[in-house]
Order: sequence, then C-alpha cells, then structure tokens
Amino acid sequence: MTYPHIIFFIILVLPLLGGLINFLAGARSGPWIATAALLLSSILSVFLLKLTVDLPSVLRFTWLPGIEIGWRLDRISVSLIALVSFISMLIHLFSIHYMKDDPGIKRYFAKLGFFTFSMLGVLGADHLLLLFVFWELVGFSSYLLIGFWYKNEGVPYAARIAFITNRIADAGFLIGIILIMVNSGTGFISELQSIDQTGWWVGAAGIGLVLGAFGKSAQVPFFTWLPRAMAGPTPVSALIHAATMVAAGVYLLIRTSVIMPPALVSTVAIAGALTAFIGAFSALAQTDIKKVLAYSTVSQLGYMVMGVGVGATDMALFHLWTHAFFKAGLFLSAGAIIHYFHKHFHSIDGQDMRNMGNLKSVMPVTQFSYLVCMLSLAGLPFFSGFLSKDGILLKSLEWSALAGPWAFIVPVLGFFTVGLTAYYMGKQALVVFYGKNRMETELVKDKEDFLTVRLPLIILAIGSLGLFYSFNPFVHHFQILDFWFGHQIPLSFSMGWLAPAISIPLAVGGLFVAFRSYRPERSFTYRDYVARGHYRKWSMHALYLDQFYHESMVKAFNMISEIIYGLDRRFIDPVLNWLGMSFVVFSKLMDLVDKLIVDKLVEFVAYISKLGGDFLRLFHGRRVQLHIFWAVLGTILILLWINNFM
Amino acid sequence: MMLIDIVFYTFFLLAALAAVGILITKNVIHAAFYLVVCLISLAGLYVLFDATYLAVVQLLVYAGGVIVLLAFGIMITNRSDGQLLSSSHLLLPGILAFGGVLVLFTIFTVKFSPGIPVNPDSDQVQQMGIVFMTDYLLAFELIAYLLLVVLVGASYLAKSSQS
Amino acid sequence: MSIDPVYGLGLSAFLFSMGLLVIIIKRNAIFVLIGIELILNAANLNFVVFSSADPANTGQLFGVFSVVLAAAEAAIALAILLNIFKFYKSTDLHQLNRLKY
Amino acid sequence: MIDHLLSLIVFIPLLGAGVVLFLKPDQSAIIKGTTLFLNVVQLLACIILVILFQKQTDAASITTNFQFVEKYEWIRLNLGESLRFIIEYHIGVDGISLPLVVLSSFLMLVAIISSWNQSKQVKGYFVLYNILNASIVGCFVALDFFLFYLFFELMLLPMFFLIGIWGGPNRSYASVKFFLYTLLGSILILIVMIGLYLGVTQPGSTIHTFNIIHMMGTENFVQDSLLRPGAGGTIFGIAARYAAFLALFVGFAIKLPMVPVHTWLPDAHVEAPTAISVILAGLLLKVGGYGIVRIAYGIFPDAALNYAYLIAVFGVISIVYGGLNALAQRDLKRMIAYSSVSHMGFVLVGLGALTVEGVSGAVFHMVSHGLISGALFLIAGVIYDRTGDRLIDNYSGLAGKLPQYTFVVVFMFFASLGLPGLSGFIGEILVLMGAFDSASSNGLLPPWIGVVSTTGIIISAAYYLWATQRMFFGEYWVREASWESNMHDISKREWTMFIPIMLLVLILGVYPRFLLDFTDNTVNQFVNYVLEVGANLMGK
Repeated sequence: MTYPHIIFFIILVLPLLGGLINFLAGARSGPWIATAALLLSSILSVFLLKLTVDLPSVLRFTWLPGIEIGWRLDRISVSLIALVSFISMLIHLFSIHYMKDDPGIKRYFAKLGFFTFSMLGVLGADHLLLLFVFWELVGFSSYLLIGFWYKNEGVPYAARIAFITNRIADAGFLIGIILIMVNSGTGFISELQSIDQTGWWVGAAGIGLVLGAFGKSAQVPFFTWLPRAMAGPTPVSALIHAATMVAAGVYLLIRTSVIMPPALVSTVAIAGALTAFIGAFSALAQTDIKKVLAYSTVSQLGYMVMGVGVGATDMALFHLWTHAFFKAGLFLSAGAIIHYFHKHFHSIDGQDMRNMGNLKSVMPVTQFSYLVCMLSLAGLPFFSGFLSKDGILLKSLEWSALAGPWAFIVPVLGFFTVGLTAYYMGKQALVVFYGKNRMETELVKDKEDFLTVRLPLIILAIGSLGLFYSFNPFVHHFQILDFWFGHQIPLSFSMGWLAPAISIPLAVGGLFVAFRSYRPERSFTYRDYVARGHYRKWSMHALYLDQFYHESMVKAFNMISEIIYGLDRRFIDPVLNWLGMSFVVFSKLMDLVDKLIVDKLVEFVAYISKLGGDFLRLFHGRRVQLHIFWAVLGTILILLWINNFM
Repeated sequence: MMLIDIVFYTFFLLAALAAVGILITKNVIHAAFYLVVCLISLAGLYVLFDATYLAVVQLLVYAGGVIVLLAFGIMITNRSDGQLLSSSHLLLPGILAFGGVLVLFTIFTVKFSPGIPVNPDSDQVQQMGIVFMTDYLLAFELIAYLLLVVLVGASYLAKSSQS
Repeated sequence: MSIDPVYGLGLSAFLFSMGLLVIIIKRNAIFVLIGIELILNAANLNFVVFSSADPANTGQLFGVFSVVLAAAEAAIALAILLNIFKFYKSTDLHQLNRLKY
Repeated sequence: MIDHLLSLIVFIPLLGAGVVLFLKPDQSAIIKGTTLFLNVVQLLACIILVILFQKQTDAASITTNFQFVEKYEWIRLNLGESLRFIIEYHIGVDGISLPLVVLSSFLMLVAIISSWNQSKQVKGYFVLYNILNASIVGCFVALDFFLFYLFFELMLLPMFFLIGIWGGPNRSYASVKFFLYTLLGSILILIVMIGLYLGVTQPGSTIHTFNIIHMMGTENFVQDSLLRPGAGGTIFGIAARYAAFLALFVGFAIKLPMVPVHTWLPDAHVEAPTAISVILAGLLLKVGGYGIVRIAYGIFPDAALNYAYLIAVFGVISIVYGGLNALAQRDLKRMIAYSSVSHMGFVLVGLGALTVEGVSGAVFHMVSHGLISGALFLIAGVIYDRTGDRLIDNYSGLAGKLPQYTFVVVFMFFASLGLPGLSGFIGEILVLMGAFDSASSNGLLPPWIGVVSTTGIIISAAYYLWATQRMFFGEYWVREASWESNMHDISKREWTMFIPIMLLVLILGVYPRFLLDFTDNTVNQFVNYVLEVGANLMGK
C-alpha cells in the first residue's frame, strides 16, 4: 500500500463515513457533516491528482483465492474521482436546501454518501471484477435513491424497473467479465490491450461489456429506465442520472473498447447515434421539466457512446466531463424551480412546464445558471459542450468517410440531433423563464439562498464555459486531453472545419425555431403543449418503448412464471404425489396379501399349538388334586427309568 | 417274642391302622384324632429306632402343637350343618398313585435295606446338641428365623382376613 | 436295638402312599392337610430308620428340621385355609377354581 | 480434550437432549437456558476448532487431508477366522466440512433465539431440537458411511416431529410429505451403501469396511464386486458404478432439493415453525450438497465426470425454474422456499463444473445461502409473529411503519439476489466463473450453462424487488385492522438473531478469503482427485 492509495482510501471512505455520521447525528447538523466530508474528499482528490500525475499508482491484492484484483490510480481515473467528489459535494450542498423539510433527510444523506462511495470505487477500480462490485453497488444505491419517496405512487415501480433493467444489462456484463477473466487469465483493465485476442470468446465478452455499459448509460434499448428514474429527488437526478452514474457506462466503454472487435464497435457507434436521436426526439414533446432533461441526458449519453464507437474515446471522455457540469447545473436549476413551486404553490404540479413562465423575475441566479448550461448543451461556441460535442461529430465524419457509405447514418443522426437539442432546450428556457406567468396566482418573490443554492449553481455554470478548455473555440486540441491521454495525435482529417460549419448553423437554427414558436410575447395555451398529432404522441411516449416492454416482456415474464408455478402445482407435484399414491395402492395390495396369506399362516400355526395345548390341558385344570396325581405318576416313571439304568 | 417286639408291632399296627382310618373316615374330627394316634405311634417307633430326641420333639410339636392347630382349623371352618366333604371322583387315580408308590417304595426297600448296617446305640442327645451348634449352626439359625417369620406371617394372614 | 429296618421302611412306604391317597381323593382341604402331615411323617420315619444305622445320627438331625418345617407349613396352610374359607365359605377344593385359567 | 474436540461438538447437543429429558416440562426457562448454554459451548468449541485448523496441510491427497480425526471400533462382530463385521466411529474435518460444521452450530444458536418464545410443549421441542443439532453436525464430520447414514436418518426423525407437531395448519401433510420424500432418498443411499460395503475391503485384508476414505481408493475394491472400477457389470443397462452414483445423487438431490424432486420443500417450509424453517433451509439442504461432494463425487469420480453435464443441466433448470416459481408466489415464505431451490441450483452448477472456482463457489454458496436463507426465514417469521399472516398482498408500505425491519429485509433480499459486498455475490460469481472456466479448462460444460445460470440473478432480482415493492413501499396499509396493534418494529431479541448473520454476510462478502482460505487447499485437492482419478477410471 503506497501513499497515494492511503489517500485514495480516505477519499473513498469519507463519503460513506460522512453519510454514517450524518445518520447518527441530528437532522440539522448531519447534512453539513456529510457535505464537509465530501469537501475534504474533493480537496484530497486534487492532492491525489498531483501525486499520481507522473506515475500511475497500482495496488493489487488477492481477493478470492487465485484471483488477484486491484486499484489503479492514473490521470484519467483520478481526474474523474476529483470530478465526482466535487460535483457530489455541490449536490450535497444543494440538497441541504432542497431536502430541508423532508422527514427522511438523514436517510437521504446516508444514501447519497453511499452512492458517492460506490461511484468513486468504480473509478478507482482496475480490475473488471472489482469494477463490477462497485458497479452493482452504484446500481443499488441508485435504486435506493430513486425509491427514496417510496410512498408516492409510481416511485417504487420506477426504482424497481431501473434496477432490473440494469440487472439485465449487468448479467451480460458479468458474463463478459467472466469470459475475459477465464479465457485471458487476467481481468485488469490496464492489461486488456496486451491479451491475446483470438477465440470465440472475445466477441461474446465484448457484447457482454457493451450490454453492461448500455444498461448503465441508458442506451437503446435499455434507456427507458432513466426517464422513469426522475421519480427520485431532483438533486439525485442531477448527481446520479446526469453527472456520474450514467456516465459510468461510457467510462467502461472508453476503458474496454480496446478489446472489442471492429464490427461490435461500429454497432456501438450506430446504437449511440440512434440513442442520441431518439433521446432528443423524445425530449421534444415532454411537458415535465425533468423529463426533458432526462431525455436530453439519454441523448447526450448517446453522443458519448457514439464517440467511443467512432474511435473518439478521448472526445467521449471529454464530453463526459463537460456534460457532468452543464447537466448537473441544469438539473439543479430545475430542482430550484421545483423546490420553489413546492414551497409556495403546493397544490400546483411544480414539474409541469405548462404552469411556469416569467420565472426570471423571481429566480435571477437560477436563470443565469440555466442559460449558461443550456447554451452549453445546445452546443454554441464559447461553451464547453460545443467543444466536446464537435470533437465527437468531427471524428464521426472522419470515421464514416473511412468506413463506407452506410456509416454516414451516424454523423447524419448526430448532426440532426444538434438541431433538435437546441430546439427543445431553447423551448424549455423560453417557456420556463420568460413570457407571462401562466398560473392563476401571482409569483412570490423569494431570495435564493446563497450558500446552498446560488453557489452550486454558479460554480456549475462557470464550469460549463468553454474558456477553461480552449481559448480558441474552434481548435480541437485541448490541454485536458493531452493531460489524460498523453501527447495527442492531431486530427488528420483535412476538413476539420466541416463539423463546426454544420453544427453551429444547426444549433442556431434550432434556437431560432424555438424562439419563433415560443417567443416571450407570444401567448400560447395548454393546447399547444398537449400531445396531439402522431409525432408529438410518439415523442411524448419515447416511441412507446416503455409500454412495449411492459406489455410484451414484463407481462410475458409474469405469465410464464404463473404458468410454471401452475405446472409445479398441477403437474410435477401431482405426478410425484401420484407416484407416492401408487406406493400406497401397492401397499394396500400388500396389506391384502398380508391379511389373507401371511396372517392366516400365522393363525394356523397358532391353531396347531392351541390344539396341542388343549390336549395337554386335559391333564390339568379340572381338579387341583389331579395335578398331584400326574406329578406323582411322572415322578414314578422317572424313578423307574432311573432305576432301570442303575 | 420279646416284649420289645410286642411293643414294636403294636405301634406298627397302630400307625398303619390309623392311616387307614384317616382314609376311610368321613368326619374330619375323627381324621384328626386318627392322625394323633398315628403320630404318637410313630413317636413310639422313633424311640425303638434309637431316636429318643426326635420322639420327644414329635410328641411336643406334632401331637401337641400341630394337632391343636388342626383342631382349631376344623372347628372354625366346618360349619355345623353337618355336610361332610369326603367323597371324591378321583378314586381311581388315587388308588393308582397309591399302588404305584407303594410298589415302587417296596422295590426300593427290598433292593436297598439289606445293605444297611445295624448300629449299636449311643448317647445321641449330647452328640446332636454339639452338631447343632457346630456343623449345622447356620441351618439351625435359619430354621429358627423361619419359625419366627411363619409365626408372624400366619398371624398376619389370619388377622388380615378379619378386617 | 435290633429291629430290622425293613419294617420301618415298609411302614414309611405305606404311610406315604396312604397320605398320597388321602391328598388325591379327599375333597376337604383339611383332609388334604392331614394327608400332607402323613407324608411328612413317612419321610421322617425314613430319616429315623436310616439314622439308626448312622453313627453320626445325621438323619435324626434332619428329622428335627423336617418336624419344624412341617409345623411351619401347617401353621401357614391353616392360615391360608382360614382366609379361603372366609372368602368362599367352604373348604371344598372343587369349588376353589378361581385361579384356574 | 483437543483430541476429542470434534466428538465434543457432536455430543454436546446430545448431552443437552439428555439433560432436558430429565427436566420437568414446566421448567421452560431452564430448558431453554440449558439448550442455549450448551449450544454456546458448542459454538465456542467450533471456534477453537477453526483456530486450530491448519489451512495448509502437508497431505498430498484428499484422502489424507482430514484433521481432528478420531477413529475407534464401534461395532465388531467376529464372523469366523478371518471375517469381521466392523463399523467404525470415524470422524474428521477437512476444508469442505469445516465451514458447514461451524455454520450449523451457528445457525442452531440463532434458531434457539428464534424459538425462545416457543410455549407449546417446550420440553419435547428442545429435546428434538438437540437431537437434530447433533445429527446435523454428525453428518458433516462422519467419515464412516454407516455413521454418516445413521446421522442422516437421525436427522429425519426430529424434523418430522418438529414440523408435524409444532407446524402450521397443514402440518401433518407437510411433515409426511417431507418424511416420505427424504426417506425415498435415504433408501437409495442405503442400497448403495450396502453395495459398497460388500465391495470394499480394508487395505491389505479381506475385512469389509464402511470407511469412506477406503471406498475412495480404487485398489480396495474386491475383485468380483460389481462396483469395482472396470468390472463391467450393468444395472438396468447402466454401468454399475454409474447406476450407483445416480442412486446416491438422486438420494442427495432430493434433500438438496433439485427440480423436479423439490416439491416437498415449499410445503415443508410453509408449515414448519420459523426456527425449523431456518434449520431446514440453512442446514438440511446443505447436507444434500455435502453428501454429493463427499460421498457421490468422492467415491465415484468417474461417474461424476460422466454425469457432470447432466448435473449442471439440472442445476440450471433448478435455477430458472425455482426463480420463475418464486416470482409467482403470493406467500412470502413460499417465495423464499422457491428461491432456495433456485439458489441450490447454483451449487449443482458449481459441482458440475468441477473446477476449483466452481467447487469453491458451491461450498461458499452453501455457507452463504445457509446464512442468508436462514435470515430470510427469520424475516418471514418476524411478520408472521406479528400478524399470523404471510401473504405479500396483505401488506403495503411497511417501510414507513417498520423502518428497522425494512432495513433488515432489504439487506437480506439484496444479499440473496447477489449484491456485491455481500456473501451471496461471491458464491454466485465463483460458480459462474467455474461454469465458464469449465468450457476451457476441462471441457465438461458448454458455455451456455453459464449464460443461462446468469439469468438466475436477473430473475432473483425480479422477485425480490417485486416483493419489496408490494410489501414495503407505497402507502402504509395492512389487511386486518387488528394487526395494527402488533405492528411494532424489530425487538432486541430479534436484533440479536439478525446482527450476527448480517455481520457474517457482510464479512464474507467483503473479505471472502475469511472462508475461502479454509476451503482452498481441500477444494484444490478434491478437484484434482476427481479429475485425475475419474479420468483414469474412465479410461479403464
């Protein structure tokens, strides 16, 4: 155990410890303790970054006999550890405000701490098995947090569906891990490059890993759990279902894409592009403020996966990083709005955008933060989202040019999504913050708390500016990528200008269309929002995939289980019982044999002896004195007999 | 024929006849008195066979004790309605047994008695006293205890029936 | 004394047989008891006869034991008889069949 | 004392039975106290056993690897000049049986605490309970087949009465069903036992023996025995050794239980009192698994190799079939019972794989499942104690009313569905690794076995989470208003049952070498033995 590892373990355990102490401490001070623990954690992780910047720190130990697993702290993982602990800290901070009046606040922070612990574990793990351990714990804590308000209708179902969907994907992941471990003799991510990649298992293992990543990162066809997961508290959505956990799948893909066969990688690219498009399309008609963001997350995750698929793993990681900031910012802004509604207009659904409007007048900081993050997501220059997304799109262009004409579906979908994203985000911003107040009652002025609301929002908004990554917004060469991946090979694609040239007009165009339809002075009614028309209905229900799963798979599954149980009770058990009964019948038969033959035989023997007894009884019993006679007679005979011999 | 022979044959006949009397009488009281006659005759025979001590014991215990007991028993049990129980259907087996035993014993007597030596008499009582207290002490003690137990047991049996 | 032991033994055999006959054919329990006494005395006579030929007089010794035992037997038998009579109001052996079977 | 440590562990409960037998029926506190005390002593002895147990031995083979061996002649009849009928009292532990011995002592202790409020015929209950304890531990340590069979049968009797007298409304049906099923298995085992006795002699003599270790040595079979390797005889058209193996396997598989001979289990569990369910699921099922390892595999390695595929297929069927059945249940206890069927399927798959991981996993999973299913039945017992009802649909939103209980339930449900960090995961992953490894290392199982087994973890997640959702989430509601007054959270007594189990589950999940270090050496030797000897014999 080396020095960096001790620090890593402190970082790892601090959130867990903070959560525990919080649980034992009071509802007032507990959350602050948990937040402080995370603050310490994030400071330490920056320190850790400094320690491991030159030399990755590796720790290996035997967990199961014959199976060595280990941690590896290199630049990428430690950066992400720093990111996760930092964002988690901000979200803890925000949650103090958000969950202030909830009776389960202690439980909440404990679970949040547990989640952070698991997520950090995923990032630090070098061995696939160890990664899987924390991977599952992440899923478990996500289940707990989605189901936090377990009394509300639909929440338990959402939690269950999220866990089971992930579980299905994880089963594939587990198979993949085991195949790699069993066949290559190693499960270390850092050694994957050097293993012998021949044999049928490589493809199977790759599919397994991809399944696991797709489940966690809500890709087609698993993505339906993510919008449902919005049933959890909003800061949870910000942390888990936007910034960290869902990105874990992408992280896994980035780390393991080296062993995947090319065909599989292409499939990943197409699936990613498809997800990006479907997510963006589904976000169009949503009325729930969080659902829009959820589908947008799906869409952005699609970009990242697409990035891995087209070979831009560095850009995917970069997008993961930028996305963590702006999406967390968006969710926290939404959380602030929901909290505002919950506090002041209790009877009104605080998540339905159709009730909102003109919120800029009461929530200026939220509006600012939201705008910055929104523009970053929409992919406008000078914002971080533009840099990373364009990197992916450019690489996809290059990739499709090399791969063949069919591959152009990927960049086409990618670019199309850019326009859609700008449109729905612009629409959301306009509907929520501008225009007229669409409620019956007047808006109430309520100052946003600085430390727990404004500060996290501002930090996240600043983090979404492109300034930190590149002064020149059009150059695809970033310091951070150099830092992660060492010296980067510049893009050899000669048309490096093509991607921004297409995406910027698309983004601007999308915003413009949104502005046309939902400009502040235009009045529009509920009816504009009600899902009518085929496109809106399909968008509203995300292509009806969720319903499809429910109707086909879940119901079929339940029916199968009922049938099998019926089989068990009505067939197997009766057959075994019947076998038992046949033994009973047989034994009845034996009983007859027993009664008619064996018993009679025994009785006959008894009868014989009775006859003998009766005969002998003749000599006895009539008179007492006769006994004496017989005795004397016997004695005489014996004596005579003796005498004869003497 | 010496006097002693006369005495011997007298006792001999008395004993035998008394036994026959017991057999043929139907009255229990008579039977008891025949028994007394038989016992006294036997005591006389004991004297003639040099067993003076036993003869005395015979007179004391039998003719005295047992017969008195027997008489009491008869008086208590035989009710005065005069029904005398004596006849039996077992005459044939009884005679068979009687004959068989008699024949057998006669055979034995004839077979073994010639070998019996005749012994000059001696002072037996003193000698017997010594033997009782030395060689047969245990048996002697045991028989004493037995008598005690019988005494207690008999009185208990007789008494418990009262209540 | 010079009496031939044969007479003693003969009388003993006769008395024994007589006692046996009494025991078998008499129905009255008291007769049976008397028969038993006869048999015992027959046996005693045998002891005495043989004792007269024995310098140690062991036969007479056992005769004493036998007399004592006979007395004990008589006492107990009479006590039992008494009880039986209390119960059955009879000393007829043919009626004492309660223990049969 | 140390030399007879194992005997001590076996006979302490019998001592308890004897003591309880002489107590008056109304002295229930003393009866319970005595049993508890002796069980604590037994557990302490087990801990000493664990401390003194050597993890790595110099022994070269599985047959000489036993520790704490005690061997005495028990029954001896001289039948003429050179023939003798000998049954030995021969016990010992190795890495496979040690964890099960400790587990049984531990779970017995927990079950005593669980039955602390038992008020019906306390004396009889605890006498039978002690006998049960001795017989289970005895099964795990016996090295003489006759002794093993004795304990195996002895287990049946107390169980029959414990279900049949202290059980639920339909108890007589359940107990008779349980009894008949397991008796059928016992008869199969008995037949093979007698056949083996007649076929095996002590090394270097003509005296027949019940010694399991001697039965493992192929040179000890007499020349004209049907069961001698390579003898060539057949029974019903199957080679005699294979038929004997199948008979043993079926006998133990009924106990395990394996689909399709599992239907006694749900009925027995539903009717049995809580503590007995705990023992039934936690220990009795393990006797089946242990029997397969120690006896069926140990004596017939060639048949084990031959039928490995079949065993694994039945394991897979059990996993999926049991899981789907569990999904359809409305009774909490019945659901847990079917989940046991599903989980024991993993044990079969692990044994079928015959790799170090697979067999380690099977052993680990047996221990882990013993703890977890024990706790799950305790959980069902907690709610049953409060309301007398176990139907999942009769409750809703218990999380708000009984938070501590919910915590325990969620902990155990997730432990059972294989959440990493808890022991269930380790067992499952080792078995799955074994199943996949088998394809490449010894070629016994094709990869689809592992793939289909993996679906078991999805199904288990489905039924556990569904049950959790229905019972614990949503608005608080219970069917009968009269239950309200009883709805208090877990008591201190109940915590004392759960905390040790939870701690163990957690420790085994985080640091599995806590257990695997003990089993590793033995399992390695065991797998080598089966593979080498089995392959040799099959070659003959």
